[in-house]
Amino acid sequence: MCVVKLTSKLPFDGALPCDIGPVSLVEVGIGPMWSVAPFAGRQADCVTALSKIGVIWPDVGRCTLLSTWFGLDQIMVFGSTVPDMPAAVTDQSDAWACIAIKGAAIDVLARLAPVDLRATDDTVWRTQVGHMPAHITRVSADVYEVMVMRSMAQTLLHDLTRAATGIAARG
Amino acid sequence: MRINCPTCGERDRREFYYVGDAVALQRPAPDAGLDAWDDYVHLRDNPAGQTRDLWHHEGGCGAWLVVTRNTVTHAIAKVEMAREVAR
Amino acid sequence: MRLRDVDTVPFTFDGVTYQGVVGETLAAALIANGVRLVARSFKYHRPRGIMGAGSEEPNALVTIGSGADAEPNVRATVQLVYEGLAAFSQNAWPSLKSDVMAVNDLASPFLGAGFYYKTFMWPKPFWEKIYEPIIRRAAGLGGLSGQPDTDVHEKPYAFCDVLVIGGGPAGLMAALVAAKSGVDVILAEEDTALGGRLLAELEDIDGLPAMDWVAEVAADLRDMPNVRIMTRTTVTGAYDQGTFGAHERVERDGMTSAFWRIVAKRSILCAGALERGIAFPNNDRPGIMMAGAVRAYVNRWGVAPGARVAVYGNTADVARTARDLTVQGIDVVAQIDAAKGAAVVATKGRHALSAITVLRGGVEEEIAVDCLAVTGGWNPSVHLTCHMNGRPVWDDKIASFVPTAGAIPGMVTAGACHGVFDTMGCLADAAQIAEGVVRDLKLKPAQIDLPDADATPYQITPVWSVAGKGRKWIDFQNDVHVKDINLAAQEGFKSVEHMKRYTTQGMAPDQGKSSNVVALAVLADVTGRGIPETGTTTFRPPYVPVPIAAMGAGGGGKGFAPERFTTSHDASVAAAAPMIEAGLWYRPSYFPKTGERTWRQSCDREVYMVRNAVGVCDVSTLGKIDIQGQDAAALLDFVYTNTFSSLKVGRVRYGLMLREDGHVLDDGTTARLGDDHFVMTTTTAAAGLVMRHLEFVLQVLRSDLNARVISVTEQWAQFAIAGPQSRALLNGLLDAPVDDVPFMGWRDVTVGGIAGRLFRISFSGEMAFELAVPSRFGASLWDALNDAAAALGGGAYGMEALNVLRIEKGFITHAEIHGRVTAFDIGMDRMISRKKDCVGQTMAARSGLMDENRAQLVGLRPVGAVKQLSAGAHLFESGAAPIRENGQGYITSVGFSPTLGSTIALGFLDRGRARHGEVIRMVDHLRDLDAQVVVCDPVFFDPEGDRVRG
Amino acid sequence: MGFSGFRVLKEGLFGQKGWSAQWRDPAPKDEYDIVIIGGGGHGLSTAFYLAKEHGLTNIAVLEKGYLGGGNIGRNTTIVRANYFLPGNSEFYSHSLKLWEGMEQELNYNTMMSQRGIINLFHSDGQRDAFARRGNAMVNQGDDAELLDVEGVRKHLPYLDFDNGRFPVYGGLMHRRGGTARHDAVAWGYARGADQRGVDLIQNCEVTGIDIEGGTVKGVQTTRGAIRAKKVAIVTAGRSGQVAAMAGMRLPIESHVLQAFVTEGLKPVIDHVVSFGMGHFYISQSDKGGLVFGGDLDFYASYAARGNLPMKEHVMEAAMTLMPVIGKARVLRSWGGIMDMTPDGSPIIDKTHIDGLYLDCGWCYGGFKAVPGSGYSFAHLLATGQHHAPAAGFRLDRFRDGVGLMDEEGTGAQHNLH
Repeated sequence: MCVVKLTSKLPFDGALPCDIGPVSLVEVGIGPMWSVAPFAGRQADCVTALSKIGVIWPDVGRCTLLSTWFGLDQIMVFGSTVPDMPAAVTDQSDAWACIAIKGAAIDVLARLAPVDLRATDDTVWRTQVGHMPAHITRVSADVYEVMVMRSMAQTLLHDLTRAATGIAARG
Repeated sequence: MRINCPTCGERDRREFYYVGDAVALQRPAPDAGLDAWDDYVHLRDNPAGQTRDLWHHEGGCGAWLVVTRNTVTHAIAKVEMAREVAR
Repeated sequence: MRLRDVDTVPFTFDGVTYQGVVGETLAAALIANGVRLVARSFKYHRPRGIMGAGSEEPNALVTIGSGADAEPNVRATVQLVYEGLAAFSQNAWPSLKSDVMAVNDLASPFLGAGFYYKTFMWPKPFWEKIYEPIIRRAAGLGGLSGQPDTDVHEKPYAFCDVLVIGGGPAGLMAALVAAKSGVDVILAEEDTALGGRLLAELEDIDGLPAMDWVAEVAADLRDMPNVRIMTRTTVTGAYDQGTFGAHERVERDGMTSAFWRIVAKRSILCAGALERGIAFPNNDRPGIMMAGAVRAYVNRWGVAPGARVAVYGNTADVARTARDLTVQGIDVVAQIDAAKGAAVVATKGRHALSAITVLRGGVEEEIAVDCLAVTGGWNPSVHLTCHMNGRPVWDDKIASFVPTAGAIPGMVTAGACHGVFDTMGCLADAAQIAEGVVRDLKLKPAQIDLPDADATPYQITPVWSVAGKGRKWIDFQNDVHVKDINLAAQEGFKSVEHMKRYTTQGMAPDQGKSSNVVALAVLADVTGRGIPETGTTTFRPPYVPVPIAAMGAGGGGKGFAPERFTTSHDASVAAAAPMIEAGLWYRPSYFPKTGERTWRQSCDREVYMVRNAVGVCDVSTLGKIDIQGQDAAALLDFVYTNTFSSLKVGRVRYGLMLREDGHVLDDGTTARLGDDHFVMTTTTAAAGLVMRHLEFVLQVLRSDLNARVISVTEQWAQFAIAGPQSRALLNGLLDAPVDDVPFMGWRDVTVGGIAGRLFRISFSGEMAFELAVPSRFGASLWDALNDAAAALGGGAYGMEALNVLRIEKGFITHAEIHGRVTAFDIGMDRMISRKKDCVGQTMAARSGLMDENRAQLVGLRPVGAVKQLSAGAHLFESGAAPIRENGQGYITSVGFSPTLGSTIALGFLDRGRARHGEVIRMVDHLRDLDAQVVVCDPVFFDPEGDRVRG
Repeated sequence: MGFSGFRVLKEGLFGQKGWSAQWRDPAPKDEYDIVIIGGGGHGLSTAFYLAKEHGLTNIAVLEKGYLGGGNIGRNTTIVRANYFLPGNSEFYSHSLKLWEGMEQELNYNTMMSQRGIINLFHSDGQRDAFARRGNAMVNQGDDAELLDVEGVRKHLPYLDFDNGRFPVYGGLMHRRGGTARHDAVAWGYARGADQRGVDLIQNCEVTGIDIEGGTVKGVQTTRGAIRAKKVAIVTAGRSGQVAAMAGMRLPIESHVLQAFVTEGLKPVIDHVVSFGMGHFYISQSDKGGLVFGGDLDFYASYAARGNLPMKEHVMEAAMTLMPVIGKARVLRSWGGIMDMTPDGSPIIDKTHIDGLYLDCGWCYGGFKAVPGSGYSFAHLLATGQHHAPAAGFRLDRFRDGVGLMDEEGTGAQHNLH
């Protein structure tokens, strides 16, 4: 029996970071990430279960240090394990690709996402970036993170680069 | 066109998928007979005015919505979560 | 002639070098250089000059630049001059001065409105061959370069509380009130500068030049963080729920435009008004201009449109224009007051106006002039208020149309577009309107002291057309004159829409901005109706024409749709596999080996390899949906025709899904991971559709079911390992042997310590597995699988081989389940369980969907001299003529089976299941194939399924 | 009074004084043999063929606005016979033949221009589907050719063959397809019907349908009651409302389809071209405007106007397929109301009410059907028998599932066809 050694590869695998004019794009390693979708009527139990390991249940459209709202009845929890709870839980660690946009982040995303990005820090959106389903997080006024499906990582880079190039061209 | 998703707030039409009349909420029993099923699958009131239709916030939170909307003016009177209407 | 000392740069028009001022409009620069003739009209190729000073310009359309970047139909009145600007006239050959197509003008008596509907019908073939090509070449204005657009276009979104459209006095005041009240404001202005009409008028505000006030307010606004001023931005369309389209022209290197999607809670339209002309004989000669434009050229741009100018019109603007010209020392030779019955009844000058004939008090007088400034009054810019089907209403006081209140939800109008024409009135109106908007947004309006401005009331005596010999042009762009409208009415085209369509009035690039009201008035007159009952045609978006490249920004090249790459993509490319689009994904077609010259050689080898050794294939593109919950099994029972609640944990089952109308939606396998936990696979093409369908079922049809679904497609890299050596390969690769995994079973496995899942399923008919690991290990596992396969005499196989393998087994794809197919057609109607309800069950039982005569899935093999079969060919009885009446079916999939040494095909044939063994005819007219084929079972290979069970 | 080049010359010399109204403006009579509700392309052609083919002239066409004010004057003017399901094939084939003789038949230049249609495909699977369609067209006796990528390049050298997201694999060429001048078609049929004695009554809105004992007796209108032996509903996007006056629910949902035209340009596109991987089709009018469109806005609507997302999608498709038209400026966009059926194919049939007939459900393919629909509907109205090429357009096919004609294969969701 041969022993195979599998090596891991990040979605952007060396293509990042890069700078375009005032914009910097940096890959964000997602790490272990779990989708948690409480079964009908059981969200309170899930909130309690997660709180025991120090994870705060995010409000709709918000994120916390170890969790982020991800859609109807669905959040993502970051961390190596999740407790047993009455919820559908799946491993999503490898399903998404994430880029942090730094510098003119709002201007970049205003060219790609049809949402009003005027918001407080830790606001998140499920929306589209270009033609892709996406999850956007406002980290700070100048830093936004965008997640798209892993297979679309190259297109995210393409779209962000194009948007940043347009901004850079305006001077 | 913008739709006020009860979960996400007001969002651009491009985030939503449209399926048609909210007739789907009244799915007939399997043995309801061909006329009832023909009604359900094919026939439509198709009003020039207020209608209720089903949209999916596919590019957002994933909720299916019942939208009360005017087909002449495109004014939207009400947006509800389909599963709450279905209950 | 220039009225001021300025620094200039060279630019060219039709190859002649002139001097212009950077930032002024091309029209101003041409006027400064005494260029009068700038264009030829659309139909009659009449010589035309500059008429206006804004985006509504009907005449002065030019091409900017040459080569790939040539841009046709640019209004000289909005194009800014820069050093080296090269502009060219259009629609003239060989030159603007001597345009041979001007012969059309001589033939004009025969070319009246709608003449082409009455002729060019004989002989019949002449239309496409002779008449139409001539007409097409003569028509059109500018030409495209034939090269791809290389400019940069952006398409951003913007959000605000209040969008103020127009930066004239009303817009500035509205923006100021709103901004000072604390709301987020976007002020969009089409011009390069704020000020609107004030840019062009000699007026004072608070005792100082009006532009001083403009500068002060603009500075104020710029200082506020809640204000965004967008100049050079035309709001082009008003859409539902406060959405607007706006086109911004950014004139910097490598950047030309942005198409904005602006969302506003409220909007204030301060779009001003457009001046209209008067239809008098030969009113189209170069040098005849709108009076407001003449003032703009003189006051704003400091250029003189003529040396001897006459002014003609029916409002106080006649005197105002004369005054402004006189101030600049320009000779005003006549003021012709149309309100008092005076009229211009003739004009002279072929390429430039040289004289006019004025009729006053019954006396005609010819006056030598080189410019005639004309005003017929002002039309409020109601256009945007009509974009949602609003109809403007006639206002007798200003003899024009004003917006209907509430025509665009959330929009109010202020200033000239609201029918208020004096500056003081505009400021007061805008302040009041803006205060209302602020209150509407539940805020307290800031109090702004109104400055003191011109308050001369607007008075007008409507004058539409005057008597006299010669054509009185109304729509300059489409060459429509008074007689055309009269002829339309005479021929029964009396409704305003009929008149428009018959004469083409209002259908040219200016959308009738300069002609609609006059045309209506003329139509009302000839039909004996009033203007209000004659009605208007509809203004449609965009307000000004928008380049396709701007609204389509980002769509060019690869930007049209996302590209999806599997984790094995780079390795496949490195192996020289041609990558083909499969939906949004890219998948390898085949993996060529040294010495293989055609794709068929590679494909045949790969098929042989899978049948005899082992092949590996990336199947990550198939949809994978995780389903959990106490009702997970019930959900599956409801969406699949067959039963899943009876599936045992550790096992996998094939399922068929229907649409509610009873036709097949998709198929795939679903594994039971636990009592309340399943993972479903879908086809690549239907992954998104099935996900939406499951959510639909859970949220709409069966909200009683307690289950959750989520896509895990992207989490897993999944590879098929197929062939008699597949188990050996896995036993050598995985951390534990897999001998105990039964056909249609699955196990948790580890690969080099990495947790994965192994499914024993087969799409090739061989013993086969699918191994899934988290995607980050996909690339690495793919390499390992290739190495392991190579050691066993196998390797990677692509889509071509996969297709042949599945055809040999009669497995269907969306080539077969193409949306019109029922479970009955593919022989799976027994998979529709009658013990439970499922989507599509009832409608699938309709008589038409279960008819024995329907086309049914069959296999086909060539039996005659022609061995080639083709997908898309139709089937007929042997010896029957290949015509529609004899059609009995068609071929969906074709492949060459190296296993059977024959081309084989799947197809649908009327009553096909009862016709196995029959020889029929296949005809593909398009590929010139006519073959004898025998009908057989769709499973060509290993019908007992021994191999798959090992 | 006939139209001819000679008369155009003569009238030109005499100040155009001799032209008379192209149709009368009659007041409605109390009673007609047949009342046609709807003065659009299909209603007018129905009236024309009733008069011409069946000698029936005691007919009124009731139009609530102006003749040809609906979809006939709002479409992208494409004429073709490139369907592949039996039932559609023979109908559109017949309709195309009528197009080919239309100008002579109507003595009206409708500018039918058989410049050829090329439907592009972008994968092997699409090629096979188009081959199947093309073979059906040839089986029917119409023309079709399968072009490979080089064949496409010869005709359409301006496409982006190198950088597009979905490379061009080839195209299905239909040489007899093309375009026509939409308004002229309405006017030509109107003039022809009027000349044969049909009353064309504008500004006459039907407000009720009189039915007694299961038999239609006439209609109520804004210009009074009109008795009729037969009533024909030909009201496209408004079919649902009109049928509701007779107590019927139809298998129709009305949707908005947008269309676009650019400023006039010198000739650049000589064919009708359609993109296979997004919704986009384009041709250039004789006046030089690029006329193009895409898919429905997808939501039910009677607004006859659309929103930005579909506009942007259409323009983005244009940019990936033919970036050479990037600098062309869109002059005007508008919308029509499409009567979408569950299988995307139309309805020409009797109803369960004696004397009440239905011609609707043309989805967004009604323009090319104008002559064929009028011809077949006239046949049904006059003889009580289905005209063979239109015999498949039964109203009850949805209920029983027999003879569904779902060319797109998208199923019974009205907006997906």
